[in-house]
Amino acid sequence: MQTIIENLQKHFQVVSYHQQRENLGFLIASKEVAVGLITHLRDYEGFAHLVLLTAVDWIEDEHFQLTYLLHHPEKKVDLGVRVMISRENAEMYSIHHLWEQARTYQRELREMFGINFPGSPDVDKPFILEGWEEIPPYRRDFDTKEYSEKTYFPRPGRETHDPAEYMKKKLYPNE
Amino acid sequence: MQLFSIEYISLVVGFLILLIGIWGILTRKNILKMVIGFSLFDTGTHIIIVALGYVRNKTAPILDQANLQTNTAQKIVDPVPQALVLTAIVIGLGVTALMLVYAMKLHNEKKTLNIEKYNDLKW
Amino acid sequence: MGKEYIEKRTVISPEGNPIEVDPLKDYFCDAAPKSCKSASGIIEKFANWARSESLWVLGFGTGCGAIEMRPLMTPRFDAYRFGIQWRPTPRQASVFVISGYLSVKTLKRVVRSYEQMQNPKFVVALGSCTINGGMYWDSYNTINRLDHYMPVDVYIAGCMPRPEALLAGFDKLKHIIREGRGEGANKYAENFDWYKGNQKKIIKDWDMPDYNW
Amino acid sequence: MVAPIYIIATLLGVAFALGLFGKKMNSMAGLLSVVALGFASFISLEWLAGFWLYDRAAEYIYTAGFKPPFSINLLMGKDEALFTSLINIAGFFGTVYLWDKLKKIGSNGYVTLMGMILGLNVIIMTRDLFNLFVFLEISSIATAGLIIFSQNLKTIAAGFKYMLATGIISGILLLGIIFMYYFTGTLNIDDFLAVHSLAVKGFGVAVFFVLISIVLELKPFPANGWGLDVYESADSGIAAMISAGTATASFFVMYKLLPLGTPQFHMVLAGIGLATFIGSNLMGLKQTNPNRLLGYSSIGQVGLLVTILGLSEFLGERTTFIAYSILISHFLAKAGLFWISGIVKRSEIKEWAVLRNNRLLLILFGVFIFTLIGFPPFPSFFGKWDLVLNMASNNQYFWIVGILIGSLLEGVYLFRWLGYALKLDNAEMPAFEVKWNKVLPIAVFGAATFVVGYFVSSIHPYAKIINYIPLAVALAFVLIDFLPVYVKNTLAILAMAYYYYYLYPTLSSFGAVFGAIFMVGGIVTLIAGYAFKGQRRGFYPFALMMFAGLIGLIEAKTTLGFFYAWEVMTVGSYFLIIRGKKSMPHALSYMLFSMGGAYLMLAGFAIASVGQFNLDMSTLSHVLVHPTWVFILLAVGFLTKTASLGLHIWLPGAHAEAETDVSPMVSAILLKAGVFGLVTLFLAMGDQLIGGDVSVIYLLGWLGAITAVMGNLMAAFQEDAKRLLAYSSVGVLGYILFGLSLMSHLGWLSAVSISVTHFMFKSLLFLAIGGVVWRVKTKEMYRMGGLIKRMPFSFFSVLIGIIVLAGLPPLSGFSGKWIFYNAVMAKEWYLQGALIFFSGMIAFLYTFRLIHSVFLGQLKDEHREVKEAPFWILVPQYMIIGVLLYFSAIPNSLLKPIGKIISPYFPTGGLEWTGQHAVSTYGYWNGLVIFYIVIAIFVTVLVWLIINNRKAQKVKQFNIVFAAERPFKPETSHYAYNFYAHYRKAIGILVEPKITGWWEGVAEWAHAMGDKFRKIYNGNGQSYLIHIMAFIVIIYLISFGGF
Amino acid sequence: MGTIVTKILYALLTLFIVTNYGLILSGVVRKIGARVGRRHGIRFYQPYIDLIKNYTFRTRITHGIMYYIGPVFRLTGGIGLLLFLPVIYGSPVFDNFSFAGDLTFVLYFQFFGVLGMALGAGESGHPYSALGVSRGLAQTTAMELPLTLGVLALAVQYHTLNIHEIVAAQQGSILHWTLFTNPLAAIAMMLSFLAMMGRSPFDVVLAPQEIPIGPPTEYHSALLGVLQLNRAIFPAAKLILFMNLLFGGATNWGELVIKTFFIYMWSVFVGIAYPRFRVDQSVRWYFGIPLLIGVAAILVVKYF
Repeated sequence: MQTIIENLQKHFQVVSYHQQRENLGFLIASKEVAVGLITHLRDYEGFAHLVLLTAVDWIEDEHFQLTYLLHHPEKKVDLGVRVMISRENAEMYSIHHLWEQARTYQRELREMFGINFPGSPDVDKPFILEGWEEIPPYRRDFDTKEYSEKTYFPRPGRETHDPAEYMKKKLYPNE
Repeated sequence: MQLFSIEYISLVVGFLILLIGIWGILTRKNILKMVIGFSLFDTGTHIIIVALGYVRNKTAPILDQANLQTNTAQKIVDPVPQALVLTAIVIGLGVTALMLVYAMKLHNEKKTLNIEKYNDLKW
Repeated sequence: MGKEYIEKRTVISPEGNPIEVDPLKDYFCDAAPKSCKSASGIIEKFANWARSESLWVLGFGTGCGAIEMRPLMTPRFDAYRFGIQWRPTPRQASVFVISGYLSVKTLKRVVRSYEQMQNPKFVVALGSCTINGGMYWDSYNTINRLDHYMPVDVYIAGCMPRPEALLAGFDKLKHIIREGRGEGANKYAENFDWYKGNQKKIIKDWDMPDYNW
Repeated sequence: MVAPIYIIATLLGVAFALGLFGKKMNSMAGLLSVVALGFASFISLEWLAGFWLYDRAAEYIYTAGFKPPFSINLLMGKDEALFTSLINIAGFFGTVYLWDKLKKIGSNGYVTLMGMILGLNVIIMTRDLFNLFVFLEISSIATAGLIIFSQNLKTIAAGFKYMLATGIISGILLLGIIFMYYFTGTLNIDDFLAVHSLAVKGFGVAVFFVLISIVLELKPFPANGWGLDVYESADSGIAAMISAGTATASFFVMYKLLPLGTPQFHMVLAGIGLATFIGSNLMGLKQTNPNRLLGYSSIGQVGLLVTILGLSEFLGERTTFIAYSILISHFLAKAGLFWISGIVKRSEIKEWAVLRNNRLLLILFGVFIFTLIGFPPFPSFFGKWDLVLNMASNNQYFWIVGILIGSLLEGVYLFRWLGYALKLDNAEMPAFEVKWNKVLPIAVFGAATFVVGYFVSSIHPYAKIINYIPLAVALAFVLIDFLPVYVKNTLAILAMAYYYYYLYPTLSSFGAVFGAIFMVGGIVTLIAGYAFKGQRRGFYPFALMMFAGLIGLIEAKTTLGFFYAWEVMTVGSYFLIIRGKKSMPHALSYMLFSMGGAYLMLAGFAIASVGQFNLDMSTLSHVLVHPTWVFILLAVGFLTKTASLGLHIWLPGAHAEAETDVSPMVSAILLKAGVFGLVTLFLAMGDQLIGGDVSVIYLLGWLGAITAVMGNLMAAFQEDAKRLLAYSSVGVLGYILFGLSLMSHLGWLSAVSISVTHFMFKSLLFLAIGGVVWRVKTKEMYRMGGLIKRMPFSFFSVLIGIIVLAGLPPLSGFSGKWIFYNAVMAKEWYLQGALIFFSGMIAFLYTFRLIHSVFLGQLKDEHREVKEAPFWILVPQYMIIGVLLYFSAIPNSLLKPIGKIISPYFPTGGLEWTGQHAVSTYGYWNGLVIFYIVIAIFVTVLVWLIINNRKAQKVKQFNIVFAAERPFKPETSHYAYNFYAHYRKAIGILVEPKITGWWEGVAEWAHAMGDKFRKIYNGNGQSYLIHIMAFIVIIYLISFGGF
Repeated sequence: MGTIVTKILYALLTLFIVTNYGLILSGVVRKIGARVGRRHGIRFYQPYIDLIKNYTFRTRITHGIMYYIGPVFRLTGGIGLLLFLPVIYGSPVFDNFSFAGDLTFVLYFQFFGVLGMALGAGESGHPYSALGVSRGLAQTTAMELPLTLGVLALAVQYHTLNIHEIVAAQQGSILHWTLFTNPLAAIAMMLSFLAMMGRSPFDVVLAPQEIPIGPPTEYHSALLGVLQLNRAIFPAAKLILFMNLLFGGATNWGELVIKTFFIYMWSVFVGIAYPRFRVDQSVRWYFGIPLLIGVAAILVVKYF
């Protein structure tokens, strides 16, 4: 693992590397080098399998964190490549040419987070939501509760409690 | 027919010339040579015709005052082959002439006389 | 976007004339459902008895509760003995079991299937999700109240209800039918505009006729 | 009578006179030549008339006041008169045709032409061998002279090769002549014939040289490369002269000198001829240049004529008739074809589609091709018939086989060419120039083919009793082809109806049944013709010709009459089939299979005629020699038409690609001709045994059963609706063959009743599907669908049609199946019977597929507004449906009369009828009661359903349960393509096109052989000379070397 | 006139008995199947309730005229087949219309309904309907071949195609049954019978309850009711046919019930024991052993 990272650092500017487990590590790459880096990992280092591509909305930092999780089938190690992209005009280069299945992840991210992947096939087609008109629902500035209450005729009489408080009250009413 | 008699020799010679002619036609590539072969072939034929009509010790079948009177038929050779050969020579001439015209025309068109070059039409 | 199949288009006939095809109008019957009068007296009673004893369930696993329906057919619970059996097509089924939460996307299919069933038809809704959204009550994509979208005859509470509860629910349904209260189809037809309005409110990409015959 | 010497005098005189003409007087010179040739033609024709009409005696013309052997003499006999007439007419019209070209060349051209015609005339008339040589040389010099006027290098090269070859050949001739003279002392042919018997040893060699050089003049295979080059490159007008004139004259010389040869040499001659005939036709397969193709054909035809001469010992007194009828056909057709080629000026036969721009030339082209191959009513038809018959009566089967194979090969390339001309795209081809002086000769020759054909048939003892009126009526429709379609259609129907009315009283027995199928069927299908607009040119003559042939089959009293009618029918149907848009290759294979079948029949009839006193059809019942072979040949001949397995590959394409109303004609009606033939054959000859113990009919029974299964299986896997129906015809015809093979009352009852119902349901289906195809413009079933909404009437037709086809009770199709089951039981052919039953099951597969994929399922967008099929296509359908329903309810109205017809031949084992109740040995069946009961149950159930199912909501095509989704497109929701995929997976191996592949292999092999053989013509003049020499040596060795 | 009326009345009587028998039989068989699977199973009269329920639907749709009359064809085929068979041997009452046609006719007539139904299903426009029909027809063709061979062997054996006479020839002793006098033909026909009944392993045509496939996909309400009626009558008629051909017929209703029940159970047993064939597999299977047995049956009766 370490040797791979050392190799990488010869070719790419790797911002930081964080070894989470013996067989799992994460590194952060900039948006521009990320695709080249992943290509390199696939073609030269043997990370043949794209495990997943997902995103996290760091609304406070005003960026999305994309995670490409790659798997090395021989060495049985996983390497996550994290890319930070801006929330404004969220856009990332597509990697569907490396792994065909990436297009599905990218369609999902496009729909749920509003991250665009120009050039990815069918990226603009609805994925799960049919005819969604609001801001993408996985963005943290989208208030699902408010939306649900507005849209889905909530049945009156429903009470909501903080589980910890509620259970405490219920189990130890005297305290 | 006796060996080494004049008609036999001329018959053999005629056949030889004929065969040479055929050999020439079949083996030479040059059109002119083929035409020459053809002429030889013709000539050989003519000699054979004459040879076949020859009767020893008789004269040409030209009827003049001298031999018109007595036993003409015994004195002259068979006149028919003679007549035939004359016609044949004329025709041979005509054919050769036409062949040469063809040869000329062919040469004018392609500037060669090699028969093998004139195989545009085949199959 | 992605809905070319319901847009009007022009095709060329064999003679070379252009023909305009309006998919929604040309491919689908656009008649509205009508409320059907029930027969009178003993005949209707007899019919209701037959309907209640022959519950043909549409085999459509809509949510996670579908997993609870399979044991019903096993020797242990054996729903057959109550005249319950599964049918593969809505045309032949009379009971629609909504087995669990419904996302908007599933709801659309459910509505279509429901409308393809023939009157009288009954809806059994399973689990808290169909009652008030259950644990997904504040989700951006899960409906809260099924009865806003189609008439529900029986709710079976639980998350998820066990097969025993299901059997009890079916028994309840039988009673309802026998008492002549299983008129959900008529209710749907009578309040068609309201139901349709609710459905259309959340199903944004509406690519079917108002009523799927 | 003008003395024949004036022919020579006129031509020679004019030729010399022309020499005096200056350059500016070309028109004058031309006119003079034409007049001279016209005068020459007049003289020879006058003589011909004299011989023919007034029985004049032949006349010798002596020159120079002496009698032979001291002078040259000429003979003007019947033959000479005929041949000089041909030569002079060819010369006359050839000059008219070549008018412009000769005018450009100037008077020299005319001189040369005169010389050539003169030479040919003398060649024919002279009785002096040397004179013959001289004029052979003169004509070949003249020919070479004509060729050299061309400015084209290729032509000149070809001319040079021609010169070389003819020079060598005439040199050898001269040698032969001089030796003959040497041995006999005379040059007169008549004298030779006199001394021939006491010939010395060397004389034989001399004669050999003379004869072989004449043979070489006739361009035998393979020593004929020089001739081909000339044919290809010379101007078409000149090639026509060579083909029609020189070849004719050379043939006559051969004819004249024939008695000189020994019987062995005659056989060698026949062998050479046959090798040439087959060889050049085989090589013709690969030709694409029209003139070279014609050259091959020309050489082949001359080869055939040489064969006939060589076989004259066998043919006896018929030699003249046979040789002349074939020669004249060849003369007219080949001249005509070369002339047409000269007008079209296309060097690829594929470009001949341009010929369609000129209707007259196209018709003439067709006429010439049919003349050449020997179809009636053209003279060569009768020639070939007599040839084969006479050879058979001498047990010369080898020659029959050879001649028929050669003819078939010739048919391949000629019909391919005709197909190209008729069908290939000619949109971008510029029209060609047509001048009257070029068309006139062709038209005259074209007309002459008919005149000569009529003449030939009128002097043939059996041909003259054939009824030519139907054919004449059909041909008369060519003249009114400009009328609109409804007029012609009405006339055609009236003609058919009148003829049926006229014929009806004379029809009896099976003739009545098949007469009804042919004539009533014809009328019914013709009604659909009203649906067509405009003129529909070229349809009615051929439709009526086909029906004329079919009628002729029934009317035929003699085997010749039968064969004549068969061929007329083939011609008519060929043109009907080729009318379809993509039917060119299918029409070709139809034609070739028909020709092959017809030749087998010809051979069969020929063998059957051996030892008979006449050609009556009844002679078939007491065939004296090889009855088994006669039976097999005729049966296979008929089976080609009924498309039995192995011979079926022409059918699907031909029937599927044909027009809407042509498909029922060819599929429902025409195929019955084969059935009629089989019926006739079986009745006349009974069963035959191969090797004493294997029954042919038993084998045919198996063939029928397997055909039924395979035909139906292949139908089940078709995507094309009409092709499906066509394959279904194959299957049903297998059924019929099987039924006939049972040779029992019930078997025949079922076969004949299926013949009748097949005519009805197949017409019905083809018309209905044709009507649909008419509207939706595609034949692929998966492109249709849901059309029941748009075409309910057509749907009902197809519904009735498939119920009858599948043999489901209560409709009349079942009667055939029921009888058939009983027949199988009686005959104890259980396994075959099971196969037939299985094939009936498979019929369900394709009938359902047909009706589902076309009418049910999803309606396509494009077809949302299609209209019901045209009214006039529906009319015959509903007429047929009416009759079908009547037969279903009252089955004995159909079965009883047929039973009565069969009874005289198979008296036992029939059905016993009580009202509509039929009883056989094994079972019973009451069609009427069943009909009533089924209808009663049906109505009851329907009423019950309607009571229970009122007020159903009508829905549209996408209102279907689609697993909670919705269909997106009709195309993706219509299950139609590869409908029986699983079935194909299970038993698809049975329907791989192995038979088609085999036939294709045969065709490819023949083409490859032709291609290989023709490589010997390498274009080198010298090689050609070597061929000639080698040919002489080999023939010499064969003739004298004892092997 | 009077005879016709009595005939019709007798026919209605037969129809009534056989319909009820068919309904009960299917219920009982399902009950037995459930018991084998250690279930309580349906009530034996459940088919009646289902039938009534289907007739009491208030709405229905139609895809067109052929769709509407498809079930009519089907039921006509079923009733017709029954009425053209002699049901009880020697009974003029339950002979019905068997005087109108013999075995050949009966064998062909069974396709009358099949074809009509297929057409009706086709008009619904549902691809699965057409798919089911295509599978069904393909399987039928294969299945018919051994059946035909068997029937022919029977006809040869008894020298008749008349069902009456075939039954008559088997009277007297159990050993006179075709099953014992001509075992090969009987085996061939009984193998074909499996596919005829449409039970596993030959039930891919309908694929009941699992995937919405097969011709009746779009049928519902009273249309389905008609089909259900046919599903009671048609198998019963086929059972009677096989009973007549192979098992000595029946001289009274009791005998008929026992025999047909056991014939039916044969297909039930096989169905429970064997999993489903794909269509191409079943086609190939029928072209294998059953076909050979059929051919052997023919050869045996012909040459021995």
